[in-house]
Amino acid sequence: MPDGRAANAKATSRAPRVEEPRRDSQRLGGLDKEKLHELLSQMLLGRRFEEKSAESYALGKIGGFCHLYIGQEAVAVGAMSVLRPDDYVITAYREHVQALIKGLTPREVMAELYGRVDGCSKGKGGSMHLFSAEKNFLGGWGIVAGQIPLGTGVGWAIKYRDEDRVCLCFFGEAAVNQGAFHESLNMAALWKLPVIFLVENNRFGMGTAWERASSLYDIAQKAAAYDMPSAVADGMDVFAMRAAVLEAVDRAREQRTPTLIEARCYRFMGHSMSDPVHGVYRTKEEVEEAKQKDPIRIFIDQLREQDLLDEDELNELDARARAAVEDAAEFAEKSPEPGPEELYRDVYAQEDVRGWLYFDRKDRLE
Amino acid sequence: MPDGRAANAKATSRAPRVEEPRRDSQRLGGLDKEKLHELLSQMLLGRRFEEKSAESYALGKIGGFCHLYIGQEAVAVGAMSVLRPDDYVITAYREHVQALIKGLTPREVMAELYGRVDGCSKGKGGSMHLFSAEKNFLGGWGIVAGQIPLGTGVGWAIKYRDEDRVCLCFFGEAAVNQGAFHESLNMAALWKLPVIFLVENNRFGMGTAWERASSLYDIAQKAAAYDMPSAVADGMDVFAMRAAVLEAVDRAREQRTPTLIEARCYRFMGHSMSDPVHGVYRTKEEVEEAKQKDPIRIFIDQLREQDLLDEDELNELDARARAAVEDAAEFAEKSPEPGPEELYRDVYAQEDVRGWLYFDRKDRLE
Amino acid sequence: MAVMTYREALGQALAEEMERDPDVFLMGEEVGVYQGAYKVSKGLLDRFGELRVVDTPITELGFAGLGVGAAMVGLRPVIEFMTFNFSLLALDQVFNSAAKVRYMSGGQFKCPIVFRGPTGAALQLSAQHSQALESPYLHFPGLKLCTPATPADAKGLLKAAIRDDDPVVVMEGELLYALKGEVPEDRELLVPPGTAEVKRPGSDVSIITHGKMVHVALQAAAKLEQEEIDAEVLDLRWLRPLDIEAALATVYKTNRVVCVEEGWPYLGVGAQISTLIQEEAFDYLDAPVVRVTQADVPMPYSKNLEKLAKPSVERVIAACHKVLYR
Amino acid sequence: MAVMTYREALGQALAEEMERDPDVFLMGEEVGVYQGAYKVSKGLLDRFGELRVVDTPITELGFAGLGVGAAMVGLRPVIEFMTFNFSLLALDQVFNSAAKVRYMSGGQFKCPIVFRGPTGAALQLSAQHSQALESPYLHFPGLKLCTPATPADAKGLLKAAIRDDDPVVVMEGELLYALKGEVPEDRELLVPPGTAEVKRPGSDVSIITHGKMVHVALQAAAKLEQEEIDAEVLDLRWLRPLDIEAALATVYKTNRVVCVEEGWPYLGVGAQISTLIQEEAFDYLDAPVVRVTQADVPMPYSKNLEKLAKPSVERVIAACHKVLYR
Ligand SMILES: Cc1ncc(C[n+]2csc(CCOP(=O)(O)OP(=O)(O)O)c2C)c(N)n1
Ligand SMILES: Cc1ncc(C[n+]2csc(CCOP(=O)(O)OP(=O)(O)O)c2C)c(N)n1
Ligand SMILES: [Mg+2]
Ligand SMILES: [Mg+2]
Repeated sequence: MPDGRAANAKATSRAPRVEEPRRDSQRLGGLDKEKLHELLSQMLLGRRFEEKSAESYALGKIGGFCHLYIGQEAVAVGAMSVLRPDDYVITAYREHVQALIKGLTPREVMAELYGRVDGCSKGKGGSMHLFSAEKNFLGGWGIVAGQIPLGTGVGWAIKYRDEDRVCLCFFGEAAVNQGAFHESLNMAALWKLPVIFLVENNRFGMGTAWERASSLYDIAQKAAAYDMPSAVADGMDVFAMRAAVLEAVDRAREQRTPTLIEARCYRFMGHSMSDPVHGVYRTKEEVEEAKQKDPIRIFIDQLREQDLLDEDELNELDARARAAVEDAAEFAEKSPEPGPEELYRDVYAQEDVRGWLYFDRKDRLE
Repeated sequence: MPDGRAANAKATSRAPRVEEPRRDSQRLGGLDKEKLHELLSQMLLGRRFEEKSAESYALGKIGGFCHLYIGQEAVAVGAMSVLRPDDYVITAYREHVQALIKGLTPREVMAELYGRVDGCSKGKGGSMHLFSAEKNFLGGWGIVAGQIPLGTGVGWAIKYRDEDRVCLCFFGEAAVNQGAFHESLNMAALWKLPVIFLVENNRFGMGTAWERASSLYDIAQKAAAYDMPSAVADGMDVFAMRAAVLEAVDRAREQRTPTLIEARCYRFMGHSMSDPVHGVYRTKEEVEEAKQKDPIRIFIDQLREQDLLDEDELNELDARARAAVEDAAEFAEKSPEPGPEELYRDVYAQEDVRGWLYFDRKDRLE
Repeated sequence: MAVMTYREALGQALAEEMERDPDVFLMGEEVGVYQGAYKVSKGLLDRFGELRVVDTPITELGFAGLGVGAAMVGLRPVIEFMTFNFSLLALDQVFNSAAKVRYMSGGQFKCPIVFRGPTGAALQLSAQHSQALESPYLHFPGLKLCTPATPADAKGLLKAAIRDDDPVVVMEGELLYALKGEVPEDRELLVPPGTAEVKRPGSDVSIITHGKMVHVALQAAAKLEQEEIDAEVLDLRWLRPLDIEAALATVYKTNRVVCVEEGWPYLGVGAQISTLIQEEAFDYLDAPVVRVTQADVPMPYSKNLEKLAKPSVERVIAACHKVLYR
Repeated sequence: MAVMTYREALGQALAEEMERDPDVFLMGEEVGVYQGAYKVSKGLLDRFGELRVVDTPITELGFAGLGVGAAMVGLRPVIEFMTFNFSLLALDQVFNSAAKVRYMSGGQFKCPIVFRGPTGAALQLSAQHSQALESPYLHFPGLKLCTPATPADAKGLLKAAIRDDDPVVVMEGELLYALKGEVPEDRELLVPPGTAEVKRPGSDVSIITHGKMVHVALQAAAKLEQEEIDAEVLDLRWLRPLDIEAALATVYKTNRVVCVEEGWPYLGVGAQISTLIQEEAFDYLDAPVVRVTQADVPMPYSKNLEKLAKPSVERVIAACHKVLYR
């Protein structure tokens, strides 16, 4: 058990700002250099992938809504670092990075963003709906809080089958106000389901600051309404995330107790590609100040302080991330669009059944 | 201000049973005999009305779902005794007694149950949908928790118009698990709306005991998730109810702060007329034991102890209640059924508009 | 063949499928200790235990979504809505999760879930408790939907629904639960998707209907017989997939169609059937299709208004007369 | 006449009605500080303050219900759904409270509320964000529904909706917000319930449509003109109440009908229109009504599949050819 595991997990101050991460060597606790570099690689891959997505979006190669994760990488990387491959992850539409960490290849994710047939969802889902049955990555959902009952159901299935897996269910802080959150947490606590409810409190739901949307600032405190354990963690710090989630995962595996974790982080980009980074609902200064606490920068500094990373290694890791992303974009570019035969495929198990399943098909196939 | 006003309001023990009401003279606090007799009359009227409803239901004069309030009278009588006529009340389908206390006549309520044109809702609503615009009685709703957002909206309107009215919103404990509860309490607390959310915890939602439906026993505690004041009150004791609600009403009028109040009570009858009183989900013994704490009996004892009620007075009050109910039933019996012209009335403001509003009317009128 | 009620047939279907497949479980309000609000699940809790017969809090959105999540990872939930009226709270999870997950995931995740419970009016339950909700459910591709009218179909349809790899909505009838009928003992009794059934053959006019209204149609047909009008009653059974061949076959046979349904007229099932017939068999119609539906108003409570509002045997007969120009 | 965008016309309608009547307020996600997700409410927060332009938490069920409660006691809320897709969470309050309270209370409580926002697909927003939801809303009596296609109609319909004493659903088009057009400055510009408009007169074939599809129909009509086919385009504007006389008038004129809509086919608007025409003007039809709809599948993300799934000018032209037997 890493020493720092519960560090920060109980801080429930009403601080509106992300806390200054404490830098003590213990918080690299227990992880060897290889593992640490792997985590850094994930963060870099996530960052580079998102930068590339922004670029491709600007060029019109990606369409629709596209929500970037830049600034929040420590949350997913830290949290998911304590999972086993057979654990489930489910999340919302801001999920490129979670998908990558769960083991989807940059190629299949980028191809999905490009709407191509080699995309993880065959080009039918797009940026908001990444899925991988093989990797236990359950999406990719677009209705705010919609994934919370689903994640609870995955927890139910784990209990039903008496497995020791867990389901890590991510959602934004704005999803907390939805009824689905309340209903799910009650069921999970009542029935003791192994679900970790991980709130990414990036301070905003689109243009609405959390304090303008909730009468109570401390999200973790809401767990008390369900008699559920909870924690607050610094979402800009991989180790704090890791510690908080590890504790919850252990509890879930061993006692099937769910946990609510609030990760305090910050969204560096606009809500989606069509939303300016600052201006309407937050100032440029606020964003700039938050960016001083870039989670990747912080992580790199932590590694450096302990002599666990030198400049060459960093360059090498970053170069690899960039290369993977470039490769992904090239792959996506070359991947064909799904053929017209895909239009009516995957709606039902069968393409059609005796009688009619589709009520326009004949016309369209004429 | 009655002395006992906050009595019992903070007891948040995890006791599964209704607490033994404390009998101290202070709790008749401040109310003169006339007022006390009025409250007793309301309780007796409620009880006799429900007994008559059961009788009429058995005779097939009342149809559909019919949910009786017997055993819970102290909740509504105590709570509503601190309201002004211009305050609003909204509740669920178990609302005959609330309607009567709010000033609807036994005649119009009974006629509604009988489905007659002189019913308060013209026979269109029935037992579950009693309304009176004149008396600020807003129904009468059949979807569990559906009235909670509505009551919140009434609170919004009060604030919008800068009035000092309040909205008292009743619901059963099982409604607490609905998302609508969570969404409403957050908005009410966030925007400071003068709504009193009054949970009638009668221990069961149909056949489901509260502890089988919620991971947290103490309902009032759930208010903490919204940073909202809360209280628990003995729902078998008019004075405890009065005290808890008075405090909340004052706070709502003066500061527009909402409050969540849990009234611990017990349903003496089956969930609805088709549900046996005991057998499947609770034992006969349990019900018999609970009936020992009949709120009317308790209230009468309290009055007697203070020499505020003698046998003759009681008989007289009860005789009046019975007479009113008999009169109501006779009236209902004689009231005509709504005519066929009522079928398409009250769907829209107009009976029809240029173009078509109804898509079958012509056929039916042929 | 055993004679049993519609409720017992549903219970038998559940029990048999739960025995056959350990992944099948039943979840909903009052399905366990209370034995089901309408006693469909009577005895199942005792037989299968708390993990497979699960009483939920009143949280329709939550437990519908829970079911979908469980289905995504391989279970086969049967989610009971106490009535479909309450499912309005859960539609987001039905329409946006269950109906779309297969498509959005490019076919990776299937969602073998059943949503079941009574639809339509019982007696004097008034506006919020009397809605026949086939229409909104049918609009969304990704769902299948069936509506058993008899005990045998109740068993066969529910079993087929549970075995189906897609989300299936099974809409029952509260007033049908006590209906008795012969039910084959066959554990493999399945009414596969898209199979309608002629419940009464006839040659003069076709009454196309489903669910509870099958019985209204049969009563009307019996009365019409006295006037020497020979009505055919087609029970669609599945509304999606729809047995369009069966619908057309009866049109070809009688050239006159009356559609009967419990729900509202505007964008009701009959509107779609009528349109389909027009599209596919325009030249075979000797008269415009006539629809019999609930009055286009919220259901009133009072007994006489409710009666006026519901589709009735008399109204079906009148409609048959109309298409026969009598 | 001023030239303005559809978005500005909606904003103007809101501003004028809020000025006229202090009981009117706007509530929804991002309507205030953010100036509206699609900037419809730009400037309104500054002008009318926080009590009348209200940013909500993401709680569609909650704030829809809040609006209904406020309307019951005399306010006139305009509730914005960021898109109607999210309103699936709120349907219980729309269908069970707003649409029924007048009836259930025997006419004592009216519910003058507007639910508005964009319906239908924009570009590549995939399955959960691209739904045209007219059909489920239309099924429930108690609601009115309109779908502006032009800036002038946007103003006139929204103003009429706000002044109406019944709950009115105003379904806008995300891709229409930037559309420019002439809008009368008239503060009394009202398009009353049940008034359709012929957007292009013609004599050979009638294209009956509404909302965004009006523009697809007009483009198709322009192309058909080159083939010397003279198509009439009828914009229904109100789907409930429906201007049935206008629909019949165009049938009497051309005897050939194509229904075009953005939503799905099964129990879509076109099914109802087609049925009505069959019921009312069976003998005036020279060909079966043909419908053009979205493909009967959840909306795919990929650009080419999305294009295939949406109703298109080509498809409308083909449908016109079909009813003209060309
Ligand atoms: C039910 C629903 N309402 C509204 C939206 C539109 N919407 C998309 S994201 C979003 C903000 C969500 O914020 P949060 O949950 O904090 O997640 P974040 O975007 O910050 O990651 C909104 C309002 C939606 N997708 N679903
Ligand atoms: C949304 C919804 N789900 C289910 C029902 C069926 N139902 C009616 S009352 C009830 C129990 C409600 O219990 P509670 O809220 O405690 O109120 P009580 O009946 O005890 O007064 C249920 C499940 C309903 N009416 N609405
Ligand atoms: Mg956020
Ligand atoms: Mg209760």
